[in-house]
Amino acid sequence: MYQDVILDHYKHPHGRGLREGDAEVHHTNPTCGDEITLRVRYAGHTVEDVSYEGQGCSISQASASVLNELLVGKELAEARRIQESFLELMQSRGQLEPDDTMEELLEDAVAFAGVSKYPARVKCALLSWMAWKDATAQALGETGGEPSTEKERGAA
Amino acid sequence: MYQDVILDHYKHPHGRGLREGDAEVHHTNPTCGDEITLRVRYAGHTVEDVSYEGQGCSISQASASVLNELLVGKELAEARRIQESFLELMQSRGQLEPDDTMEELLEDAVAFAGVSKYPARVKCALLSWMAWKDATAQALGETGGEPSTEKERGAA
Amino acid sequence: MKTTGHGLTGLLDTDAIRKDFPILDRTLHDDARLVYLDNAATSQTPTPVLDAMTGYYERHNANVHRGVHVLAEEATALYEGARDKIAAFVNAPSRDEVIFTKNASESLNLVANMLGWADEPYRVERDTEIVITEMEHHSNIVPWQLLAQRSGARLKWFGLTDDGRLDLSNIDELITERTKVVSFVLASNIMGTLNPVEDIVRRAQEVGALVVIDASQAAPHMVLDVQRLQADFVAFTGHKMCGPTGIGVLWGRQELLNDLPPFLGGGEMIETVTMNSSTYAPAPHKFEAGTPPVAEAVGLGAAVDYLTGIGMERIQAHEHALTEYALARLAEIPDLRVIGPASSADRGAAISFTLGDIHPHDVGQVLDEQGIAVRVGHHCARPVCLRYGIPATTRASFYLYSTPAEVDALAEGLEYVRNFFG
Amino acid sequence: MKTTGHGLTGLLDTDAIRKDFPILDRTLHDDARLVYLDNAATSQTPTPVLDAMTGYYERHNANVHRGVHVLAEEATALYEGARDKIAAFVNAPSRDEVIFTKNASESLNLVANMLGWADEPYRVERDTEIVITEMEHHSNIVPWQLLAQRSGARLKWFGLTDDGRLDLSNIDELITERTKVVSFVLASNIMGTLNPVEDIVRRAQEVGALVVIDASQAAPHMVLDVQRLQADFVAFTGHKMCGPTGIGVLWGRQELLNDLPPFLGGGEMIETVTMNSSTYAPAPHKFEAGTPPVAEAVGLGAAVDYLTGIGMERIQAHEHALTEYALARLAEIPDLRVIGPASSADRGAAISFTLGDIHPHDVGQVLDEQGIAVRVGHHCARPVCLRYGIPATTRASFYLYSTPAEVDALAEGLEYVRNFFG
Ligand SMILES: Cc1ncc(COP(=O)(O)O)c(C=O)c1O
Ligand SMILES: Cc1ncc(COP(=O)(O)O)c(C=O)c1O
Repeated sequence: MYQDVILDHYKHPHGRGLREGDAEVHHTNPTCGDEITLRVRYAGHTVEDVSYEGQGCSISQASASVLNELLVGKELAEARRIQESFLELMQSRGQLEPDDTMEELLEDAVAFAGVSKYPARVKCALLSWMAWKDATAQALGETGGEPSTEKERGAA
Repeated sequence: MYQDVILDHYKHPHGRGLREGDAEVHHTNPTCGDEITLRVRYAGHTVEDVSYEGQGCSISQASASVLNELLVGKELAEARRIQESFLELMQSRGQLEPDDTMEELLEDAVAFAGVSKYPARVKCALLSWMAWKDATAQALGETGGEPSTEKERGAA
Repeated sequence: MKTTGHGLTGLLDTDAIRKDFPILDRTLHDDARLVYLDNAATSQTPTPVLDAMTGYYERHNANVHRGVHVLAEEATALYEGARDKIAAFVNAPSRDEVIFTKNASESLNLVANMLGWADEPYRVERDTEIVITEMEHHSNIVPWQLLAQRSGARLKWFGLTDDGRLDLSNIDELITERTKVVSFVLASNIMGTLNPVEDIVRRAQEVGALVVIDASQAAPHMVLDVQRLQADFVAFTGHKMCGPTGIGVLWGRQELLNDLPPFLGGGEMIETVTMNSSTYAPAPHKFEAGTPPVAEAVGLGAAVDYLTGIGMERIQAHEHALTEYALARLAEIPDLRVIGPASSADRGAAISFTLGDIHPHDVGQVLDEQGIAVRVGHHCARPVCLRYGIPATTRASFYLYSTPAEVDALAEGLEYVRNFFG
Repeated sequence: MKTTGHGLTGLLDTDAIRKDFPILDRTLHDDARLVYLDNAATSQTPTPVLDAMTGYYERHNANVHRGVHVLAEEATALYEGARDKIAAFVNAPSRDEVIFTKNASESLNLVANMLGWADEPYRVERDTEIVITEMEHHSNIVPWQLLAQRSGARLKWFGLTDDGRLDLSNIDELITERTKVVSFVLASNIMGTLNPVEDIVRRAQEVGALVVIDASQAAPHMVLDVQRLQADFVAFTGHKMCGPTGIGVLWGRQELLNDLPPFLGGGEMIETVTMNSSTYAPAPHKFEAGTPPVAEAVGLGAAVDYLTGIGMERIQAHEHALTEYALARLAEIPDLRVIGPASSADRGAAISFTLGDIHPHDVGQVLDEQGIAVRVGHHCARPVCLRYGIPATTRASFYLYSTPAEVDALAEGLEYVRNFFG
């Protein structure tokens, strides 16, 4: 599950730090204490910046870095396609073999395919993506968005 | 468990019916709905009569009949020895082989030895004996006595 | 001419089925072969269910949820997989509506407690009413008595007709605008009666009362479809449906489970905890405090697979044929009085009866000496005995492995009992 | 020079013991041998326990109590025999003080609910206080939060010292004349801390407060003597002590159990029922509504036999030696910080730690790839994480089958984790 690409992003995150934005959200995963504060800035329908601060496991950190790398500069429609494709991959329980289209769309993010086999870690990988979706909805004045916390199920 | 002696007492009970007494008690066994109303009459320290009415299984009916046969006419001390011996036998879980003394003391009541192997039925056999003990305590102005109902544990 | 079991139609291949139940080969009292007719109390457990549980312990055992190690993931997948199976078995709209409890009694208490602590409009309190019936199992009486005592609400109930059915004649006076909840048994454990769900649900919905169905004696024996029942809650228990002890189920409508407060607090049911306050996980976890019955859920999942492998319709047809035959055989025994519906229409496979004035304890004991296991007593439904003026009954109850030969054994055993005490 | 496991004294013959636990032979991820260090979450289940349960189902299964047939009598004897074994295991003055529940969480909720519905002098209500500690498992926090919310009572708690112990310095202000109940953990599941029972009990007795002890992490690992503890209630759970899931225990003092009201209502817990009212059976049955976890009780009885066959003192000595060794090995790992007592004094066999700023999820996952099963997260004791300013910990916890070689595997695994993320 720890592909070199993931470790690389974890050790050398892209675009980390909070910069100016149109909207800010704070998402947490109470299961493991992962947290992210994320801001988006739009120029028209172009993703101009995604900046973030957070703490958490390598998967959640690397995933935020990959998100920054992938989405900044993209048109919103394209960014959403990427987000949906990543979501599909992460919910595949290891059953989905990324095809060429997906690989082209997701670039480094296909490295997370292995994570989808680990239900406990999927929400780590999705934390920043859900935050981005939520922040984007806020920035664009849409209602709704994802609930702001993943639900937890405790065990001894 | 259904010795001929027991069946005999069940079909032809001794001393059944309520006659005059010094004290009356009503005991029930909520598990199976067995009930007995029992009166004792004393002449000094002699058991002059034990009269009873009730409904219930053959074991509880036969046991009351045996009680009447055994205790009426006895001195209280002797009657109590019989009651205690019967209690001991019934609580023996089939482990006790009645010896000569016990057989002499309990007469027909030794036929209940087999019942002691069936925990669910022991309280049927003891119902009238507990009622007698309680009634006697009342008649003689003693305090206490057994609680008036056996406790129940229900199951589907 | 005596009624015989030859030519009964709709029977299962019990020779094959009985091979899955090792206990049915037991002999008792030295040489009597076990004739197990106490299925309404608990069913026997087939080998595939035992193997599933042993396999769980021998290969996958771990505490569920949130573990990152392989065993924890496997255990979680098995536990949650069992939830999927139960959801499919009762046709639940969502798997998240299936709550695992320890038995049907806990399921029913859970509902009663949720309603006692709920906000409006669900809260049961002074000046509101709870409606049950006179044929409930104690597990669907006492929780409501406790709730009534503790909340000040009033407890009311449907009475019974002479032939063991609910008396619905006063339904409109019983279920009123004050009624918050109506709770009743789908199949009576003492009389076998199948109750008219639709009539009661319709009236409850008219007045906006919640409906709780005790399906403990239905889930093992027929297709249970919570959507068709249109109830709000449905409770049943594992050990009566080829599953293990230690597990029960409460199905509840999603929006109710979201709105209602938790019952037991602890690990597994929380979202986040500080010393000052806690928030709760979404259902079903909100209602599953502590380490759940993991192996038992795995066992119940295997039981449901086993039952559906045979087919619930076929099981019901088998039991129906046996019940019809048994009612006919019992009708031939002098002084035998069936307590409950005398015909096999709208009736499950539990038959209660009295035999002259021979006490049920004696009936049961002498049958036991012949290897025949029946239950005697009030069957945790004492109000039914009071209603019919009897101290207790003898009850024979069938399941998918029961045979016409066992019905014959029962009938012959009862003749022997009569002669024995005659 | 590295610390080594050679020459540790007091160890059990783990080669022999491990043969009883088939799961310990499992390999994971193709070829890694399972190193199971998640015993504080759940223990593994030895063959004698599995055999006892399977044997129960294959030969004796029936619903307990009041049956007159052989199976019902055997099942009842086995179930009640298990109660005798548990009573002996905890040195209970009477077998009737042992209540079977579904897990420790239910046991603790049972007490909280009894006290909420009790009469004076036990009733927890407005203007009374409940005292717990900051190191409780959520199962000993949330029930009291619910009780406080619902009754209007005030919840207070002992804080923690920097080295993972209870801060008793303000005990006299915490436990006051208003305190109705003090509930605390005997052995912390997250930090391993063993708490000073005597000091707390003495103060509670001074003010007449009841004492509840959560012994979930103590019962599996040491001699538990409820008389010596002098508590009023003691709770523990089957699955952590070589027993099955689906069963827990509440021990309570007889006169309290007699005086306190029931919790769940239903079959088995009643004396007599009419539609208008019911009376309750004496303890323990008053608190055991519905069909109990019969097979699970049989399994827990077998587990207790298994543990006492080895000897609780010897198990404790074994774990103590391992813990001491593990603490020494872990101290050699740079950036590793133990959360909880750093020495093995007054300490159980659960060790929590952080490793630099590598997130516990990553630690656990990379250990898992080597076959090493530990738990990561807040271990249902989130207030402890908040107290020490960390999001989560990694926890290794030992049991009677754990070996020095497994401690070595853990230490080496952690070195590998450091390099992996370094
Ligand atoms: C200290 C402590 N208390 C209570 C519990 C709850 O036990 P269960 O989950 O079996 O109810 C646990 C374990 O999860 C525990 O470690
Ligand atoms: C109709 C009915 N309801 C509820 C119950 C209670 O089930 P359990 O004892 O498993 O809680 C039973 C069986 O005992 C039953 O027959």
